[in-house]
Amino acid sequence: MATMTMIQALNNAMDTMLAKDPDVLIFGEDVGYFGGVFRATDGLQKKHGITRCFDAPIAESGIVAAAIGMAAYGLRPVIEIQFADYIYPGYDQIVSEAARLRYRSAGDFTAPLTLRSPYGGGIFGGQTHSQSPEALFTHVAGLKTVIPSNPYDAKGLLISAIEDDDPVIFFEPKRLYSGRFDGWHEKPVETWSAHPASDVPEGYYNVPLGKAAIAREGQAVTVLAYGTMVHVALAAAEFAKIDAEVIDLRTLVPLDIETIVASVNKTGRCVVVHEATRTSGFGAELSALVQEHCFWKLEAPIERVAGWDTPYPHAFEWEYFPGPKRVAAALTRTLEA
Amino acid sequence: MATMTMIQALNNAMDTMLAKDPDVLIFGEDVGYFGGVFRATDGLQKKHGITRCFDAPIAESGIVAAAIGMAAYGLRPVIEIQFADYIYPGYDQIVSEAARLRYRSAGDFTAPLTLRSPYGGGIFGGQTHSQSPEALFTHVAGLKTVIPSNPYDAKGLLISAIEDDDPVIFFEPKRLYSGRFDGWHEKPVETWSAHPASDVPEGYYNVPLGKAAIAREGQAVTVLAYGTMVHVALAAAEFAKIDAEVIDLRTLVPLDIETIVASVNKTGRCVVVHEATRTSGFGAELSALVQEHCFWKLEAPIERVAGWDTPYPHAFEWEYFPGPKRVAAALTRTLEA
Amino acid sequence: MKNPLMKNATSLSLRIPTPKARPGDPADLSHVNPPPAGETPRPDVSASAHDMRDMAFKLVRVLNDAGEAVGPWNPALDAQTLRRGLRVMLLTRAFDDRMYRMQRQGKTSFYMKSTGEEAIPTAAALALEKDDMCFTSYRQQAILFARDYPLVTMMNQIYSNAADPNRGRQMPVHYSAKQYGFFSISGNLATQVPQAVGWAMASAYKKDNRIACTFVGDGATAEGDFHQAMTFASVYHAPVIINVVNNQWAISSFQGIAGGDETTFAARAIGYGVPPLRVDGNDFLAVYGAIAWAAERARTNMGPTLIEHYTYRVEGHSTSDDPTRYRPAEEPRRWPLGDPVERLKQHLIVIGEWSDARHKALEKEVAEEVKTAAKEAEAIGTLGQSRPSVKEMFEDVYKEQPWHLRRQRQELGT
Amino acid sequence: MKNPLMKNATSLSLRIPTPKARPGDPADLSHVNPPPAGETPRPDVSASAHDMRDMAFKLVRVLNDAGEAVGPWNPALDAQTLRRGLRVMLLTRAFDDRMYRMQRQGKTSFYMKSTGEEAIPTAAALALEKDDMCFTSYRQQAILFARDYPLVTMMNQIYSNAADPNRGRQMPVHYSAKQYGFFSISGNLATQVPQAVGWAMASAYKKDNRIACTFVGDGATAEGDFHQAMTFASVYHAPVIINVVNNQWAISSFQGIAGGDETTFAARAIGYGVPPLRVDGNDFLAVYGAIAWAAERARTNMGPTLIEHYTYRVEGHSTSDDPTRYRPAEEPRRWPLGDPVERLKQHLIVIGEWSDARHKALEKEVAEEVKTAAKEAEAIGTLGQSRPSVKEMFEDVYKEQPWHLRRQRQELGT
Ligand SMILES: Cc1ncc(C[n+]2csc(CCOP(=O)(O)OP(=O)(O)O)c2C)c(N)n1
Ligand SMILES: Cc1ncc(C[n+]2csc(CCOP(=O)(O)OP(=O)(O)O)c2C)c(N)n1
Ligand SMILES: [Mg+2]
Ligand SMILES: [Mg+2]
Repeated sequence: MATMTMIQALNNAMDTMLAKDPDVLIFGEDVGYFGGVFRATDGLQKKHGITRCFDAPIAESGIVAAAIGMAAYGLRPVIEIQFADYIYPGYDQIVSEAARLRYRSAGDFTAPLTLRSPYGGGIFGGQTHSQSPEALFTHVAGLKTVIPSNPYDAKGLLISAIEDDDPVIFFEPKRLYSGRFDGWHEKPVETWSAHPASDVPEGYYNVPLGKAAIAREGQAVTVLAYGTMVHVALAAAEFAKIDAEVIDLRTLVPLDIETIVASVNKTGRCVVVHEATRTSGFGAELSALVQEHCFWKLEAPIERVAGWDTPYPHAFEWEYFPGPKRVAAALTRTLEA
Repeated sequence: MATMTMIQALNNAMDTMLAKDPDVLIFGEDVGYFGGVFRATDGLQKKHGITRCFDAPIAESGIVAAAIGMAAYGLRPVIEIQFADYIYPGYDQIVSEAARLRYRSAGDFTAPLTLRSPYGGGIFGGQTHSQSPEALFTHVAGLKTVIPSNPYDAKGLLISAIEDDDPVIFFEPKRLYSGRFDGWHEKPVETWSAHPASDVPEGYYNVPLGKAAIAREGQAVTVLAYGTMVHVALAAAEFAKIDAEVIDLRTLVPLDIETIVASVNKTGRCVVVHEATRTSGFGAELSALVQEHCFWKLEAPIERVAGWDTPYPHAFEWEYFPGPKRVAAALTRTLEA
Repeated sequence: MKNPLMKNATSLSLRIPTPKARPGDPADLSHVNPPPAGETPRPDVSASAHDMRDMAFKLVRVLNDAGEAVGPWNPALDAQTLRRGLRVMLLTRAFDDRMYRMQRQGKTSFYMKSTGEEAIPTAAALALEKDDMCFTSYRQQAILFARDYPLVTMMNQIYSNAADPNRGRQMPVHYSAKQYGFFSISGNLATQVPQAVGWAMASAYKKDNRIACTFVGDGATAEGDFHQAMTFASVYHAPVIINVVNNQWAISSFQGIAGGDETTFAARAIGYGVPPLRVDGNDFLAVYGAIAWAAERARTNMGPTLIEHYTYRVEGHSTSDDPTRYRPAEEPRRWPLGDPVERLKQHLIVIGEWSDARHKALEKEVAEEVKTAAKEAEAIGTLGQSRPSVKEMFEDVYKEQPWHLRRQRQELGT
Repeated sequence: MKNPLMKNATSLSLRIPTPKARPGDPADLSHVNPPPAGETPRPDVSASAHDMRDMAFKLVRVLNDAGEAVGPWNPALDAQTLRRGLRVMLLTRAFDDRMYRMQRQGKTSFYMKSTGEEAIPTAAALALEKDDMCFTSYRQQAILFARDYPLVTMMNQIYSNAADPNRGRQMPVHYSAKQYGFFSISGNLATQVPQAVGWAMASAYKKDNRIACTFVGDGATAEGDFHQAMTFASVYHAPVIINVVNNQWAISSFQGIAGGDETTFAARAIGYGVPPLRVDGNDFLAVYGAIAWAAERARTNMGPTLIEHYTYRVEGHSTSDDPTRYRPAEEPRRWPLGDPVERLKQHLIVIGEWSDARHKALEKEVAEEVKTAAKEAEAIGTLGQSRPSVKEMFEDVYKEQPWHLRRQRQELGT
């Protein structure tokens, strides 16, 4: 066991898999010698060799395409898209190719690649370093979408993603890389070392895809969240003094519907939280699913707390970010409904 | 007034706008001399000149980007993406550029372009000529998304889209191009001429964006649909002998929430229908919105009838397509709930 | 230097390229000026890309008008290989003809012929090793014939019947045959090109000796994928052969719309420091020679080659279009580089290894072969008459079926 | 031809390009071998792209080591223009220095310098007409100085303060200034290049006489957008100048990762039939000459030009990185093509139009100008101290605010 931040845990996951499986290799913009702009691959080239972790041209589409070709050959490429905001040039290769290769060839070829990308706001990155595009992937059959919220899960889920035989989109909440940010941006950020999930085994382990975690048990209302918003939801519950059950989805597709339904059936109330723009965000799917499965148990409308339907604006970081106060207000409204 | 099919009405809309506004020009793959693979631009090059309607390289991203540059200059480009399934190479330019240009420059530059694309299945086009990717655009702030269901609307909405000062994604249900397909694929398709909406004025008129239409008034349940699914919903209501109110959304963003809420508040029940894959489809947003706005009036869970969460499979066209029987079953379930 | 008057002196105008002839005009192919066969030099396989730049503006040709194989690019194949090439091309043509008719008869939804372009995939397949991986577009079906893929299986795919290896999920002609070194064809143009580069990088990473060979149309070179393929191939010296099949048309758009009026497609290679070859695509021997050259280069760790195959799409784009709506009806017949089958046949006759009678017999033989296969496939069923179980619609989306697909399958009642 | 033994004789290996030197190594710039100034010929503006291919492998240089302007590319500018160029470069440098410090002091979130590359945007702006539209990356701020855009307004943008013309919506340095012929900068690399081509096509469509001029980094040329820009520019003969600023680095990746080890970036033009120029980017006169050449070509309806500007990124990529982590610390100082400011200064002195004293005075003057502007901007406010009204967050998403944004604004209580 070691104490790790999230970025260290992710680095350690890749280190572990490079050591374990010679078919794993990593590439992306600036990931080689430099170790990535967020240092996720720091030291991996030096340790494992230049063909195992190397720089790629600034061509997200080419990066994904090359990974598909490698995966079709039989490797397990792990690629980094420097910011989720820059994933769109590679969108066609992800959606039209990686996602459908197994289906269209009836398993003749497959694309077991892992696409890692830092996502989410809170770092004054403005509209091109802050986006949360997960819903653009959850809509696409054939992709799995994973978002960890803490170091332990980050390592275990990333290992599962790399070992998974389907293409996995792995979004990393960059605001959590170095500390447990809970949305109280005026306050100092809690270090990961103060959190139990920073106890990360050095060696191989995994956290299964498709399984949610209950971040906080509660009776009053169910909060569905992932990534940074898990911590914001916890902070909101504390702030509003509401006995919320906070579910950390961890995997968006395939979703752990059982855990969600059991919780909402228990609480009768549900608030969905994400940082992405609200309209057609993944919260819409969660809201629709919850009312389909729990309609007769619902005692209040399902609320969505989300990023506004605007680009992420540089100067209005904290008005845009759905912080603990907004989540708390929704919790309160839901209880009062 | 003339009797027009949907493809003729679309052609006529572009003809009208080319004649009316010298800043309108059209380009895309095969749209020039040939008039487009679906003949939407048939005759326009010959009539208006080669610089008004011309062929483009097979480069969807370049097509969108060139249109953005032209729009920034002051033109009103209308571009065709040959099939919605091929829009993804242009996705970055649409999402990162066209959608945000006004916002990021605070109105200094704008991108009043119209992107037309045939979408939807029912023509044995398999997984790459059948997709309905509208939710990938409704999630993006700054874009408007429009889908007509009949010739009259098609012309009027396309003219509004071209005149609109924001970028508009205009999806055309290709299954409706030449006849009023209602999902009963074993039966002969009704010609448009038998339908009142095929009476299309020759000259200029418009149908405003952001306004839904009530395709059928009813009391029992509200059906939210657009494109081909409007006709399927009507057929389903008839088949199930249910007094459904069928709302033809016409514009997905901005959505006509008032019409929707008024109807659901009246019927207390709601079924959402689309052809796109279900998970994170636009139906999720509709379902979420309806339960947010009408929770206390809802007497049954909101159902979603949608394409399965698989690629569109060639041999299973009619098992995949959410036809009248599936919609009827959902209507019945909703009434019995 | 800067002339203040100039600005107002000219006004700009937008240029839209147009082909020399449209329906109603006489066909005009005067811009096609092939050099005599044998003239273009053959650089050493280890030549530097920089020194090879001029190859982008030449045309590798081996078969002259008399049907003789001449010059440095002559691969000097034995008669057996030549006859094998001829057979594969004839088989392809027979298959195309029959399946085209089947589509017209409503037995399937769609078909695409490769008429006039058969030499390119055929010679490529014969020049490659069987386990080299081909990433093709929809017009290189001849590779499968050359590698003895079962015709019936191809037809089952076209019919989406119960024996379709793609399980009814893909439109016709989108084959996938890993065991035959044939990557799953995508409906999305050009996506296969950078994937081929990635596959080749993986082969190099694993110190394997297999190489990748990919094909893209003239029109589809405009996609970003082509650029990314060239960039990655160049940067990582990937063992890949990137073939541009310039058949002059992309549906209704002539190759000028993809930039072909401005320079050759082979010239694209120069901008990436990749060696270019430009080949008479209707000359079986020239294509073989070029592919063999590039394969040797790739296999000996010298990296990628870009080959433009100059050819002509004799038929419509697919069963969905009528080419006489956008080009002169006689243009195909006027193509100056002739027909690849006729040219190889002539050569075999010239070298005394073939005759008209044998040719006729072979034509009959392959037609029979196609017919027999067709009967077998049709016995299984044509589109709509037979198909995989509907529950397979929900399979292979993921390796394991998640709950939501299970539930959807149940909802459909399968 | 095909050697059956060969296959097993070699095994492939994956090549990853690496720069000559990393931190700890001595800087090695031995591959930079500039030809003497004046040597590269100047083709006629109407030369065919085909005949100009070799220009991709030469280097246009005007200023020699002695500071004299020599050869056919010398634009023969008057001293006033030269001094204007020098002033713009110095102003840019002073501005960059101050804003970099302001970021370090926490007055804004981010900054990007253009140190060492100032000659490129400066000379371009002076060689263009004021209403030609520039589609830049984030490293051509000098264009705004050259066009007398108010410094204070730039700072307001950097501070996202109440007077920010972008209304607090963009990260620092993402300027937009339509009235100054400066297109809104995007955070997404290379997207502006095909947009510039579209703008140029529009200008041609309207029979206007304005042209477009766009800039992209060496690293960003790998994006598909670059290819599409070249394709569209070539096909439609768009009146556009496409500039590749090859400053050797893309964050931590040396230019070999973008393909620069294999050939020049100028060579990309050859593949599209576009004329290439390759220019000493640290030579103000050479850049001016090249841009003027391309502008005349574009404005007289002869279409696009691709110019590679060979230069060096002297500072870090942005305030977010430390370049000594990935390259030798002394590499910038060793750059063989010198510093653009020093070289123009020397030239002006050599021709008797400048002196060290005047230079010092000018440096002081521009520093003062920047300081005055900074005071004014800071009086409005730095990041977080002042900003536009929060309700502006919801504006300009669409021309008119739809109901859902109105409701969201109300929910936020603004
Ligand atoms: C990304 C994408 N855009 C558009 C299409 C539609 N389309 C199919 S084939 C074709 C023409 C291709 O021409 P070319 O590349 O020259 O190949 P050829 O058909 O001549 O072999 C087009 C535009 C597509 N399949 N994929
Ligand atoms: C589409 C996209 N991918 C990645 C990035 C992240 N990024 C910003 S600048 C940069 C390096 C660009 O290098 P280059 O094009 O050489 O320009 P330079 O910074 O040297 O001027 C990268 C990778 C981005 N902004 N956009
Ligand atoms: Mg073609
Ligand atoms: Mg650079």
